[in-house]
Amino acid sequence: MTSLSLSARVTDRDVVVELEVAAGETLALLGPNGAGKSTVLALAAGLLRPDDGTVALDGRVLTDVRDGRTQTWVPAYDRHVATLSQEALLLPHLSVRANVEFGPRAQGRSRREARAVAQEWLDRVGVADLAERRPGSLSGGQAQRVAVARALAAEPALLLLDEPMAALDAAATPAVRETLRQVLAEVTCVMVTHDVLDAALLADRVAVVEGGRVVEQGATPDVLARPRSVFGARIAGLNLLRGTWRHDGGSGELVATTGERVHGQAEDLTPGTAAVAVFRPTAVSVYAHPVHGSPRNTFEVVVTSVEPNGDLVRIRAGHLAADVTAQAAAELGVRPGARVWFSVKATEVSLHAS
Amino acid sequence: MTSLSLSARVTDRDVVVELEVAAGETLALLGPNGAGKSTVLALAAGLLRPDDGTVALDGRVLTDVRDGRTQTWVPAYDRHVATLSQEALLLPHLSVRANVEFGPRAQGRSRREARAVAQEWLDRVGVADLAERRPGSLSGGQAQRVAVARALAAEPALLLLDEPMAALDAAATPAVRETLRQVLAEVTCVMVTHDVLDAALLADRVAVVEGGRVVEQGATPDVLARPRSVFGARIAGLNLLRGTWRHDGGSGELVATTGERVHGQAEDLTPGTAAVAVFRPTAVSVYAHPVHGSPRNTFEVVVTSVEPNGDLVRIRAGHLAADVTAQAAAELGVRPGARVWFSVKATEVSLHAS
Amino acid sequence: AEGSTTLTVHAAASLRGPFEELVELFEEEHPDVTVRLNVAGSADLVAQVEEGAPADVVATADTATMERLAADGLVTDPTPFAANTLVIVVPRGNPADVAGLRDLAGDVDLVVCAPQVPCGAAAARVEEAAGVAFTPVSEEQSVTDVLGKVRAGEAEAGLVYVTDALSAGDHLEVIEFEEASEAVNVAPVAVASGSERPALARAFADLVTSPTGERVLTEAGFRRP
Amino acid sequence: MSASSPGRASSRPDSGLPRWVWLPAMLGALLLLLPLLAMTARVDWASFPALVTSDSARTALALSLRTSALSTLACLVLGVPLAVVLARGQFRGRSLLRSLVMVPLVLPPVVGGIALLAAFGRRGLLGETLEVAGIQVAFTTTAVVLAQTFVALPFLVISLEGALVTAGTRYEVAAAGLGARPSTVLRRVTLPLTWPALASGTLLAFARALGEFGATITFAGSLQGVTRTLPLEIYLQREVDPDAAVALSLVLVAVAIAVIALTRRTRSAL
Amino acid sequence: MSASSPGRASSRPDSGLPRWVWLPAMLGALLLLLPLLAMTARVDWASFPALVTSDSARTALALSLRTSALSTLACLVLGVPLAVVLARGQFRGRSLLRSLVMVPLVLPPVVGGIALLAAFGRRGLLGETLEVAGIQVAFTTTAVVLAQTFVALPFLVISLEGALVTAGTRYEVAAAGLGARPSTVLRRVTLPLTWPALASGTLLAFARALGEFGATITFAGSLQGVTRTLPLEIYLQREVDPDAAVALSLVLVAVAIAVIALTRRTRSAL
Ligand SMILES: Nc1ncnc2c1ncn2[C@@H]1O[C@H](COP(=O)(O)OP(=O)(O)OP(=O)(O)O)[C@@H](O)[C@H]1O
Ligand SMILES: Nc1ncnc2c1ncn2[C@@H]1O[C@H](COP(=O)(O)OP(=O)(O)OP(=O)(O)O)[C@@H](O)[C@H]1O
Ligand code: MOO
Ligand SMILES: [Mg+2]
Ligand SMILES: [Mg+2]
Repeated sequence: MTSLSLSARVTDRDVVVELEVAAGETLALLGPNGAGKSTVLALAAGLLRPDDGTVALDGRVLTDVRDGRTQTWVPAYDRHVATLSQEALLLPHLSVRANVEFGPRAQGRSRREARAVAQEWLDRVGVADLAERRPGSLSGGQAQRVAVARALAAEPALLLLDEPMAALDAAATPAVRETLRQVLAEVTCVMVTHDVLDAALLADRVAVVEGGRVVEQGATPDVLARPRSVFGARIAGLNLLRGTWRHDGGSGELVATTGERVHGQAEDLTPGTAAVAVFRPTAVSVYAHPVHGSPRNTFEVVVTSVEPNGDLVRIRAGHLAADVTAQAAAELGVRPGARVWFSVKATEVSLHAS
Repeated sequence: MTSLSLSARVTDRDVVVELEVAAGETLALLGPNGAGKSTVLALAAGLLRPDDGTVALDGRVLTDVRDGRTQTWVPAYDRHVATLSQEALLLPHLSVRANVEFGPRAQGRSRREARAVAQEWLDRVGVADLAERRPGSLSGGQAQRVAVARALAAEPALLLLDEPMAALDAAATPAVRETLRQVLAEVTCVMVTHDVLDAALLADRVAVVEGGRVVEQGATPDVLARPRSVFGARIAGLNLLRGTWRHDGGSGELVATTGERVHGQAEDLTPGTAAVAVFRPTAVSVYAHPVHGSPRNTFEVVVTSVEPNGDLVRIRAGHLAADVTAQAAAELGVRPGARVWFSVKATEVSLHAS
Repeated sequence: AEGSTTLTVHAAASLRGPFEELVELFEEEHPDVTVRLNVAGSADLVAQVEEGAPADVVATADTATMERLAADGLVTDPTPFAANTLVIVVPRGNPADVAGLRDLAGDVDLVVCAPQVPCGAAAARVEEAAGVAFTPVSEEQSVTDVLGKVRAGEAEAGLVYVTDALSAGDHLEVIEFEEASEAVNVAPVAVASGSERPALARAFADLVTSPTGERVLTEAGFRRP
Repeated sequence: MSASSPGRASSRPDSGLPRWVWLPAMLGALLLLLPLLAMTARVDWASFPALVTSDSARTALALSLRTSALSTLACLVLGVPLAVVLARGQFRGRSLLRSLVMVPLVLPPVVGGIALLAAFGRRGLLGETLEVAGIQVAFTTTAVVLAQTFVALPFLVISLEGALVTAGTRYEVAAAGLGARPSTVLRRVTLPLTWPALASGTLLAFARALGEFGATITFAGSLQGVTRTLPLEIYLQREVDPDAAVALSLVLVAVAIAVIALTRRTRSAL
Repeated sequence: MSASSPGRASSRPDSGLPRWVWLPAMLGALLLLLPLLAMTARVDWASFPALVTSDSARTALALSLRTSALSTLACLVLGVPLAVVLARGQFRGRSLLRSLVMVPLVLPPVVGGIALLAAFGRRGLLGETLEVAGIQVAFTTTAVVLAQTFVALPFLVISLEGALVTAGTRYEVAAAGLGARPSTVLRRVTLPLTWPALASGTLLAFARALGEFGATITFAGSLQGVTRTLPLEIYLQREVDPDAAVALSLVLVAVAIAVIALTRRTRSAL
């Protein structure tokens, strides 16, 4: 059930990509500056014509260029693809509210309906108090939040996000991220991000782009936990545990399919539903003996590999990894086959529904 | 030895601020979206005339408006103030190299000198391979890096940075941050950032802006470690330890003025120089007994206070703090006066010169 | 008052003054008729009638232009009704001390009409008759332009129709000269072939050539043809 | 867009002007203003009211205003779509069309009149067709409107097309992504965004129509109350009463200034 | 700027055009093109070469090209500073000055000629001053250049000023922050950034100067080789040989189209 399928070559940017996104799925594009991430979005949005390639959305061919000759070219307005880029691009002559109402109105919904939809999104993104302002009098971050509300109110068939949270303040980011997470569960989405946490929390799959090529792609846990690409390895290597959320008594825990019980910073999770726990290997402490202290999560594991990772040492134990300094690794004397305890604080673990 | 002194009221944005920045100092402005951070920069750059207020740089009055009447107004070109905003604003008709050469050339330096300065900055920011390109053919992050090089090559008396790293990829951020850190040591700078780590690593002092007012300001360690403002508390509360960098044998350590020895992720530090160690309270594990494991840093402390912090509990012990879940706090039974061991992995500690 | 019948009269720009008066007289005599007067340079008039402008009566400033219409069969029976002669005009104060035609050949900023337009053709004839050679600083498009330059003091002398000189009033000084009689421009009036009210058109043409018409034209400086 | 543009005019960010530019700038302004001033100085103010309120002057002014209003309307109806097509359409020969459409702007108006006669005159290209249809164009008020539209249309097209190109398609593309059909984009995004240029283009077209002389006299003739607009009246008055001509010219200058000032007001209001 | 504008023309992002705009757009184009076409159809091609290469025609064309080139130069020297001052200067009366400077654009050229006479004529405002200085303007080629500059200058100013306003001051402010003095900003930032508008403004001014008729005949007179430019020659030819007039008009149209096409080329090259 592929929703977006894109395969294109743009010669003068040295970009050759092939991507598929299933319906309702969110694909995160990671990669260094100039890798070609924005180029992929432009190709999907119909802002850039490839030298060769096709783009299809929900089975409908949007772009088809063969050997430089355009066979099919659906203009941007007919693609139902909304782009949210680093520039907010709010219509300067309309109020914030009218900007958010624009999508529903343009799609023929009544004034009343449009107003209701707009109000809902303004509330969810936390800018309802700015509704009557003109875009020109907003701060950078305020404008970006309104742009988020506007894109979501339009209910596009495909949502393209180009670093949508770069301009948000640190305190607002979690709220907006949570809003996006809820929305993205329903919509097909390609998201460019520089924040691996966004990828981990929002994306079902991740593609790493480097030098105009997709060097790696796969399910988010796989790519982030075991990146095979250079760039992936530099920024990712997260621990991800999938399982079911249980709530007995006090604080609830995730029971991983692999058996671990994980405590963490949970969002509103419903007991019994599927969930994922994410934490960085650098947050994992390694002990030669079991310890008791504040860390909620202690896993008894057998070391499968010890390998250098930058100036640290990555200790792998099955599907879990811990990064420690070379000194610590030496002192602990870990080697494959050793039994150790991995410990991670609940405050370092993010939990979310999957 | 005040370099920048700014005191202004902008009525229609409800901004009333007063700030001083010493020569060579870097002030970080933190605050939620729409707080007035960009407004402060615009006032200093001469892009916005206050309804009332003065701006002086190195003793020279740049703006002086009293009761709406302008007494002094030095135009932007005569302020020696370079602004680096979220928009790169590279001159589109010049090559990347010519853009970076622009400042030195405009200030009358020879073609040869300008070229050398430009080359140096292009190298330091990591965009030397783009030197002959036109800005129009750069990706968002590439353009932003060139803008950094251009601003620094101009050697302004005051540097204003408005979220300069928002568009950088995660892998490039540390390198650019390090470059900025070296530069900022010499130049007077006001920097807007949403990343508390940038503030911790780059700024000497921090001001928190909320609702158009400076609600808190002071030395970075003080503000970040013990924020008194609502916004500050939500994003900061870092542990900061000042001391001297020592390097004996393997990996070096910071000997804090308060006695602790701290291992961490060190940049190029010279033994014997002053340094700061920064780590988040959520990264600190708390134990009722001494433990031995991968964490390099264990501090034996006496709890001074236990207070709720969001849905966590913050355990303070003198100048150090640890955030743990309520459950963990309950199990440990910490209360003021208790002796506990704070443990933090070296991978979670940033070390930098101060 | 707007009459039920409209008569369209085309007249050369130099005839505007007297023709407006004649139109008024005609409308008094024919209360149910409204006369529309189209005034433009003779060449424009000819072009417009050739292009099918509605026309009942046409009056041009010289016979040559009228002949172009007659040759195309667009008018019938052109009748001369007035004559116009050239005079010298100088700005008030006569800065170049022009006394007569001979002085124009000297070091005087003279403007005349270009030989292609009627008043220029007349000037050329005068030049020949008097045996002098003008060295004009400009050969203007129309009498109006000559008058304008002299009035503005830009030129020190000009050759124009006496009627135009009169209408310019006391902004100019007028100097008459003998050879003027060698270059009389005769203005003809004719009924347009395409007229839908030939009788009425004839009546207007007759008014122009009648003693009343002659009186009005003489007041404006024209002479009998 | 947003945070970079400070709100108050007094605080418009600027990078300063080199001193020396003032000299040639003021010379240029002088070259343009001195003639208008000198002309004003020539007016005989005592007789001014009488001159400009004469029957023929009032008729001419009324006709001028009426025809200019009509041709401005025609310019809007034809010119806005034409500008949009030239700026946004993608078709072969677009840049040739763009050049051709600008020609009347630089054509001596009399030549324009000749060309209009060649097209719409009785013996013109469309003359017979029109005649069969019972439509007489030349030498009617319609001809005046046609002539004015011919010379004024490029003013509107050039203003709007330039603004459309400069404004770019970023906002339009954003709106399209939100599901707006092309007509919606045009109505709710393109035109509002280029409103200042549209307003100034419209008013320039109006002013140009108001001042039109050469094409009118050649193509429409000079019939009082039918085709004799104010500029034609001025031209004719010059023959008999140059003072009246100057006085009337001043009226035209005043109307032109009023119109342009209005443009600027409208433009800066946005 | 950077990432949002795809590099190739064929991939210009667009939001589509409503179908209906094509009808009025094509009507508008027709209104402008039909007359030119009809005029071309009238030309007697057999005699065309002889007509347009007659001595008087060649002299007039040469004079026209020479004077237009000179007045375009004058427009550049005076108009660029004027546009910069109007767009960037901050002084009282700026918007009034801006309106006044546009007046010649909408003035019937004959009225412009009257005004020029009032200012620079021998008895005009500056007449005596000039005469004392030994400068004779009337009936010289200088007068032609003056008249052409008067009518063409606003074209350059309006093009450039509009582009300056649209371009905004963001880049200039950035350059100033890097320490660039105002002259440097003007030379290295402002003018390069508005180069397309400057080029098209210059060439519009050239074309307008080339077509100038009314002000020239009123102010400068008409003497072969000295002041009789091509448009004057056309008007004069019409009195005796309308065919020649049409043929010469066509030459003028051809030069105008060439000039405008050149503008477009230059503009799109950037
Ligand atoms: N308009 C353009 N014309 C030509 N080349 C371009 C253009 N825009 C980008 N490029 C080049 O294409 C490559 C891919 O650029 P792209 O904008 O897709 O990068 P990105 O992955 O989005 O980077 P960033 O993280 O910096 O935004 C880069 O080498 C860039 O320099
Ligand atoms: N041009 C403007 N005109 C009027 N009000 C403005 C303008 N720009 C910003 N404001 C308002 O002034 C206040 C401060 O805005 P400012 O841009 O300084 O915020 P900021 O702290 O930079 O926010 P962000 O983190 O979102 O960039 C906000 O309430 C904003 O809505
Ligand atoms: O108006 Mo005339 O017919 O040139 O003297
Ligand atoms: Mg990008
Ligand atoms: Mg801001």
